[in-house]
Amino acid sequence: MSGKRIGVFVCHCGNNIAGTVDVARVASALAAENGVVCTSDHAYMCSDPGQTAVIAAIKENALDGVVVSCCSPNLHERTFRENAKAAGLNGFDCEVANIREQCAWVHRDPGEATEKAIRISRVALRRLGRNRPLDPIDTGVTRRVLVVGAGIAGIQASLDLAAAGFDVLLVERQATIGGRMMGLSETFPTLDCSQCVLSPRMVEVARHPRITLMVSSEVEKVSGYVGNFQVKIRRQAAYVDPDLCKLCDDCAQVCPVVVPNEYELGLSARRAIFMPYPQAIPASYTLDEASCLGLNPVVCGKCRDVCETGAIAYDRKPETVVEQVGAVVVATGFDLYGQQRLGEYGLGEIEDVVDGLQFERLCSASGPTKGKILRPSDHRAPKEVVFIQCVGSRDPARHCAWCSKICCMYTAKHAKLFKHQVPDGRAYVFYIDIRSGGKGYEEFVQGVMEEDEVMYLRGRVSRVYQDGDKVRVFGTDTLSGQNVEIAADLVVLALAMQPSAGTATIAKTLKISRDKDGFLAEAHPKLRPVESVTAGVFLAGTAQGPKDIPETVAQASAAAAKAIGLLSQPRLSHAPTVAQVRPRLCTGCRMCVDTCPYDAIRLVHGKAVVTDVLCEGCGSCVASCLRAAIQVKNSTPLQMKEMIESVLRV
Amino acid sequence: MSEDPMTPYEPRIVAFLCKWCSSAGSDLAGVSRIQYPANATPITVMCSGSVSPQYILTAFRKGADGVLVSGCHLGDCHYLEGNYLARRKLFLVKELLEFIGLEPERFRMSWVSAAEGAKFAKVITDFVADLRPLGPQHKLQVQRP
Amino acid sequence: MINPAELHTRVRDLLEGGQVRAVIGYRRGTRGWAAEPVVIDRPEEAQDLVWDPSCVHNLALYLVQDRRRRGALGEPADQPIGILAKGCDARAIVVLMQENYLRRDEVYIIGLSCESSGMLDEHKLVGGAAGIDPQDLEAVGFEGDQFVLSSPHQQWRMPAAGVMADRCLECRNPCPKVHDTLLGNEPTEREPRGQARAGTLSEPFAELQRFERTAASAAARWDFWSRQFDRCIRCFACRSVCPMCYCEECMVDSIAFTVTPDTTAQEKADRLRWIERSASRSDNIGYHLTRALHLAGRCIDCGECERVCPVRIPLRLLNTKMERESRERFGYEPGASVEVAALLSSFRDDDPNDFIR
Amino acid sequence: MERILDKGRLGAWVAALADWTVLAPALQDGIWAYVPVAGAEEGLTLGHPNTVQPPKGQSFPQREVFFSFDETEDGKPRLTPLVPSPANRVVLGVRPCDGRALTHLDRVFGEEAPDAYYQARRGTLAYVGLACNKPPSRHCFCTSVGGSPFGEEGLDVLMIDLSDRYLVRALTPVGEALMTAGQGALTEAGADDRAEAQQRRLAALAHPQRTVAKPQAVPQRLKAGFGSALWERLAQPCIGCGICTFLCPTCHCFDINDEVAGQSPVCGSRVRTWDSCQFPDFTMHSSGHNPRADLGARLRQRVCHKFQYFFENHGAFQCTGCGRCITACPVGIDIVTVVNQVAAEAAPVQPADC
Repeated sequence: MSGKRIGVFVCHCGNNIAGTVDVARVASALAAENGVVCTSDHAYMCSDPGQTAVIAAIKENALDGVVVSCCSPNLHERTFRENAKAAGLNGFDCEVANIREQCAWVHRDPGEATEKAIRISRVALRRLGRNRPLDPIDTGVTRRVLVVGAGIAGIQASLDLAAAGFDVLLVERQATIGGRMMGLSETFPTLDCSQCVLSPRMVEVARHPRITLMVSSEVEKVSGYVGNFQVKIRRQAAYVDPDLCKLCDDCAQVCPVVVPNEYELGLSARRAIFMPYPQAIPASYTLDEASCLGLNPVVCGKCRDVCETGAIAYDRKPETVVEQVGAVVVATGFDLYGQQRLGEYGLGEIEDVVDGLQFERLCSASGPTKGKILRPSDHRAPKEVVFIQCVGSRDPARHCAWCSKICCMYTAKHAKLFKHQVPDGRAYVFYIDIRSGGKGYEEFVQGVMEEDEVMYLRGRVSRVYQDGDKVRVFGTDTLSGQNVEIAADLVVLALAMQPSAGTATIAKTLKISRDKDGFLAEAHPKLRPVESVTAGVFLAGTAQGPKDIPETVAQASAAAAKAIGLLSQPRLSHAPTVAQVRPRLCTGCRMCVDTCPYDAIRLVHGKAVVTDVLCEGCGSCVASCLRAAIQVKNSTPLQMKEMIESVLRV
Repeated sequence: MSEDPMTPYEPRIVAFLCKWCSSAGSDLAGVSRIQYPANATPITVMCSGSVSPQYILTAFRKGADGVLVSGCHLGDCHYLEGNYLARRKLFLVKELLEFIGLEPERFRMSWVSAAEGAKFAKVITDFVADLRPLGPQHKLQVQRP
Repeated sequence: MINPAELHTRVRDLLEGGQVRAVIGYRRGTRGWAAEPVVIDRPEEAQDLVWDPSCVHNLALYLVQDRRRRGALGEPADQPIGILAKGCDARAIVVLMQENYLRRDEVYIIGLSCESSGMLDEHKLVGGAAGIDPQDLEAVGFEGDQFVLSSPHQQWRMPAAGVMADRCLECRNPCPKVHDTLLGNEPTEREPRGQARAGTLSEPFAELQRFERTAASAAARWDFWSRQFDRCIRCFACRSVCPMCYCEECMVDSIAFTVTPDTTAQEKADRLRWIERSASRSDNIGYHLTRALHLAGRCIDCGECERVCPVRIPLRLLNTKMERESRERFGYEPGASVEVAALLSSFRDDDPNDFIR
Repeated sequence: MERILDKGRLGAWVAALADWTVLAPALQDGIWAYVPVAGAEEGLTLGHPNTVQPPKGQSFPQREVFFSFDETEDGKPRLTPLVPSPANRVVLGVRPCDGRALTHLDRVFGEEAPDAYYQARRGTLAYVGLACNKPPSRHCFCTSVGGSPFGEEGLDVLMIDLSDRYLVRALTPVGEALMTAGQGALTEAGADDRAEAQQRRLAALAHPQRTVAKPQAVPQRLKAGFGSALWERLAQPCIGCGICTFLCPTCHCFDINDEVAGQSPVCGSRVRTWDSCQFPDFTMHSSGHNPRADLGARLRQRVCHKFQYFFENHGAFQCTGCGRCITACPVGIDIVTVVNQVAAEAAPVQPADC
C-alpha cells in the first residue's frame, strides 16, 4: 500500500443501490482496509449535500484519496474528481467504484451483491492506492482546419469554418470541386436544380480569402495530434495554369485523343485536355496525364502550341506540401456499389441498363443529352422505363446489408422527371418497401404514384436481358402474387451507396476507424455522431453513412461547429495517463513502436521515447513489451497486480 | 485455503473489461436490469490489448477459478487495433494453459460492444455455468506457506 | 561434410586480415569429448576450433554477452565479431537483428551447414542399442550420415538419426540462410534434407505431436506437467543459455531496482514481483509459462534450454507448442526475416477468432 | 558394528526401518533422484551413479519458511514461527563425497550460529553411505580434495559392495540403531568379508581420478591469483546459470524474502531460498552497484570459496570432489581445470613446483 489516507464513500443512489446492496456493510468492510481512515454512506453522493460531505471529510480527516462507490464512472467520475479537486486534491486522488450498473442492478441476492460490491470497491481502492497526482498535458492550438473532400459536405463545412474566422485548407482529389451533387439534375422533393443551388457555394469557396483550395490533391500522411496535426499533401502536376486559362477551348479542339468522360459517367466523350464541366471550380481546363499521348517525352504537343496564353506546360511536376492544421473534417463521400458484382441486372453489359447517377446526367440540362432523356444505345426517347430499387442494398446474403436510404426518394424523382418529359411513357418501380421519412418526402412519393401514375410493383426482379432493342425485365409483384414481364426501353438501377474508394486509405492515414460496412465510424452513435474516435478528426456526409443532401449539409455544419468549438480554446489539454518508458530496461526492440496505433513511440539512441501528446494511453505497448520497460501512468502493472489480488483475497 | 464442504462452490472470476466497449456493455446490462450471476468481478482496463498475459497467469495463481478478457468487436476498437493484438496474444495464452492441462473452460475471451448488455450478461452466465462442474481451480494456485 | 582444415583456414584468414576482431566458435574442452564455446582473437588459435556432433551450443548467446560487455565498457565496435553459426544459431541472430539488438554489420556469420548432419543427444546413447555410456567416450565425429564415436578401446559407427537431438531431427532449416560465408552443403533441390539422411528424419514438431497423442486429455497433460514443474530447481540455466533471454531485468529478478537518496522504504517494498524466488509449483509454472510466452515468435528452437536442464524438464515442448501455433495460425516463422514486425506486435485480419464468444 | 547384507535382502532391511522414512536413488523422469521407498519392493538395488542432486535438500531445503506474518485486528504485526518437525529420514546409498559434504554444512549451520531450521532437519536425518568401488563419474576427484571413495565422514552407516553382498558398517549410534532395527536382514561379517572389503578399498583408492594438483598449495596460490586475468578468460563461456551451485552438495548460500500474499490485511511468510553466487543479482546492491558485475568475478568467488575461503575458515576444502558441477555445466566449465590453471599461473617460479 501507499501510505495514503483514504476515505471511502458509498452511495445508496436512493434505492437503486441500497435496495440490493447492504451499503453499510460495504462501508464497514472497506473501513477495515489498509489505508482507509474514514468511510460513510449517503443517499445520493452526486447530490450537492453528498459532494459537500466528501469535501468536508477530506478536510476533516486530511484525506489524500477518495473512493466513491456509486454508479458507472461514465456518469460521475468527472463529477467526483472535480469535487476532489475543489477540496484541494488532484483528480487522480479520486476513483469511482461502479456498484450500481455492474452490481446492484444486475444481481438480486443481497448477500452476493454486497460481497461483489465490496470486491469492486476494493479494486478501486487498490487502483487509487498507487495513483499518482497528474495534471493534464497542455498544448497549443493551430487555428486552421483541413477539410478532406470538396463535395457538398466539404464545401459546407469549409464555408462555415471560414465564416467563423478559421482558415481552411480544402483538399479535393478530383480536378474540380462539387462532388457527386454537381452531377445531379433536380433534387427531391422540391425539384430545385442541383447545380443552381451548388454553383454559388462553389464560387464562394473559390473566392473566400480564408479558404485555400487544393484540387487534384490527396492527403498522404497525417502526424501530430489534436490541435497540432502535420498534414502531407501530394498535388498532381498542374499542366494547365488555372490563372492563365481563358476557357477558350482551343486546346480541346486540337487534342487528338477521345476517351469516355468520367464526369458524365461514360455517357459522353472528352479529350485528354478538357473542362470537367462548365461550372468547374477552379474554372480551368485540365490535362489528364493518363489519357494524353505522352508528356515525357512529349509526343503530340498540340495543345501547348495552340494555347495563346501559354497556360500549358508539360514539365510541371507533382508537388508535396506539408501543412499545419488543428483539426480535420473528413468528407470523402460515396461511390455506387460496384457494377461488376451486379451482372444479374445486366449492368455494364446491356447498354440501356443505367445506374441512378447516369440517369441524373440524362435528366440534367448540362448533361450529355442537354437534359433530354434519351437512352444510350440509340439515343431514342424511351417509352417504357423500369426503375429497380434496392439493387445491392438490403441484401445481406449477397451484397450490402444496409439500406442506402436515398434510393426510394430519388427513384420517385426519376420517375417523375421521366413522366414530365414523356407524358405518354410508362414508368414502373420495383421496390421492397418505400422509405420516405422526411419533410415533404411522403407527399412527394404519393404524388408520383397518384398524379404521375407511376406503376409501383412490390417485389424483386429476377431477370433482366436484352431482347432485340428492348430490355426484358422479369419480376414478381408480391402484392398481387403475379409474375410481371416488361419489355422496357430503359432500365434504371438504384444502386447501393458505399464508402468512396479512398475511404479505407484515408481512415488509415487519419487513424480513424471504419464500421463493419466500411463507412467511417463515429465515436458514439448517438452522442458523438460527427466525431471520430481520434480527437480532432470530424466526420461529414456520406463517408459516414448513406444520407441525403439536407442531412449531409446539417452534418457538415455540425462537424464545422465541433471543430470551431475545439479550436476556439486558447490551449488544449491532453489526458496525462500516457505511457512512460523506463530507459534502463528498454532494449530498443521496437515492439512498442510497431504496436502503437498512434505513432506515439519512436526510438531515440536505441531507446523508446513517448511523445506524450500523441499517446492515448491504450496500453498496447505495455502488453507488448517483454522487458516491462514501458507502463501507462496510473494503470501500472503493480496496480493491476494489486487489483487482481484484491478480487481474489480469501 | 479452507473449503467448507457444506457451502456450495462459487466460482471466482476476474473479468478484464475494456473501458470503451465491454465495460460500457456491462453498464448497459445494468441499465437494462438484466440479471446475471455475481461471480465475476470486473477490472476495467483501457483496452483489451493492454491485458498482459502476466495478469491472467497471476489471476489464476492467486486462485481465480476463471478469467475473462472482454473487448470491443473487431473494427470497433477505440484504439483501432488493440483487440486484434489482444486476440493473437491471448490465443497463445489460451493454448498454453490448455497445453499444460488447465481446463479449457477456465479462460475465456469475448467481444462485447457498448450496445450489447444482454450479451454481456449471457457471457457471464455461461461462464459461471461452465465453471461450476469443474470445481475450484487449484492447479496454478499458490500454496502458502 | 565440413573439412576442419577449411574451417581453420577461413577463420585464420579472417583474423589475420583484420576483417573480424574475434571469432566465437567451438573447441575441445578439458572434460572429455564435448566441445565447449570459445572466443578467439588470435589467428593461431584458429586451429583449436572443432566442428563435430558435440557442437550443440547456440553461440548467438555470446553475441548478446559481447554486446553487454561492450555496453558496460563503452567500447565501440569498429569491426564485426565473427561467429560460427548453425541453422538454428543463424535464426537466433536474425531474431536479434529483427529486435534491433544487433546490426548486420556488427557480425560476420560463418555459416556451418548441418545439411547432412545434426547434433548428438548423449542421453540417447544410454540405453540405446549400443548401450554406450557417454562417460566412456573420448571423441565424436561426423562421417556422412553417420556418427563415429570413440572410446579409448573401441569405435562405433551408427546412423546419426538414431542418436541425434530431437531438435535436429525436426529442424526445417539446417543450413543457415543468413551468412557471410558458408561451409558445408547448401540445401539442394536434388537432395532434400529428408533423403540425405535416408528418410530417418522426423516430421517437424514430431515430439510435440507424440506428447499430444500420449497425453490427450487435460488431466493427463496436467499429470505430466505438474510433475515436470515440481522438479524445477530454478537454476535458470534455461534462461541463461537462451540468446533471446537478454532482458536487462528478468521478471524473476529485481536487479534493475536502484535507489536514490529519497527512495523510501515503502518504495523498496513496493517492487513489483510477479513470481517469487521459491521453487514452488505455482511459481515455477509462472516462470516457465511466462518464459514460453515471451519466447513466442522469438524461439528458434535451438533446444538449448531443454539440453541444459539438469532435471530434464522437456522445455522444448512448451516452446515448440508456441512455435507451431504461431506458424499454423498466424503464418509466422521466427528467425525468417529481419524486416517483419514481431509476432505479438502484429496481427492479421484472419487470425483465429472462433475461440472468442 | 559390522554385518553382512545379502543384496537380495536390501528391501527387507528397508522394510524393517518402520520408524524411518527411507529414501533411495531411483531413475525417475529421466534423472537419478532420492525418492521415498517403502522397503519390501523386489529388486531394490543400489546400482546408481551419483544422483543429479545431492541429498543436501534433506537438511537444507531449497525453500524454508521461517515464519508467517499477518496483522491482528488492531493492525499490529503478528509472527507465527514455523520450525519444521520432520519425520526421521534415512537416505540410502549416499556417496562418501556427499556424506562428507554434510559435515561441511554442519559447520556452516551449526558451529558459530546454530540454525534452528537446519538443526531440526539435521537431527532427524541419517545417511547410509555406499562406498565407491570405482568412481561413479569420470569427473570424480574426491581423493585430491581430502576425501576418499571409502570415506566415512558424515555417514551413519557405510555399505561396501562385495558383488553379491554388502559389508555394512555402523559409524554412529544412529547407524547402530538402524542396523539393530534391521538385524533380521543382516548376518555376521567374517574375516574374509573384511579382507575383501579392504581389497576393494585399496583398489578404489588406486583407481585413477581427476586430480587437483598440489592441493596443499592451492589456497595460497588462489589467494595470490585473485587478480589474475585468467578468471575472466576461464569464465568466457559461462552463461551465468545456477547449475553448478544448485547441484553442489556443499553450496549453502541463500536469499531471504518476504512473500507477501495479501495487502490488506498484510499477510505472507518469510522464506529462505537457495541463492547462487553465479546469478547476476547475487551481490547487486540496492544502489545499483554490483561488486561482482562480471562472470569472471563470479567464477572466482565460487572457486575461491571452495578452495580458499572455506579452507581458511575451517581447515578443509569445501569441495568434496563429486564432479557434479563439471558434468552438468552446459558449457564445460571444469572446476578442476580452473583451479589447476589459476594455481599454476600463481605458482612461484621454482623448479621444484613444476
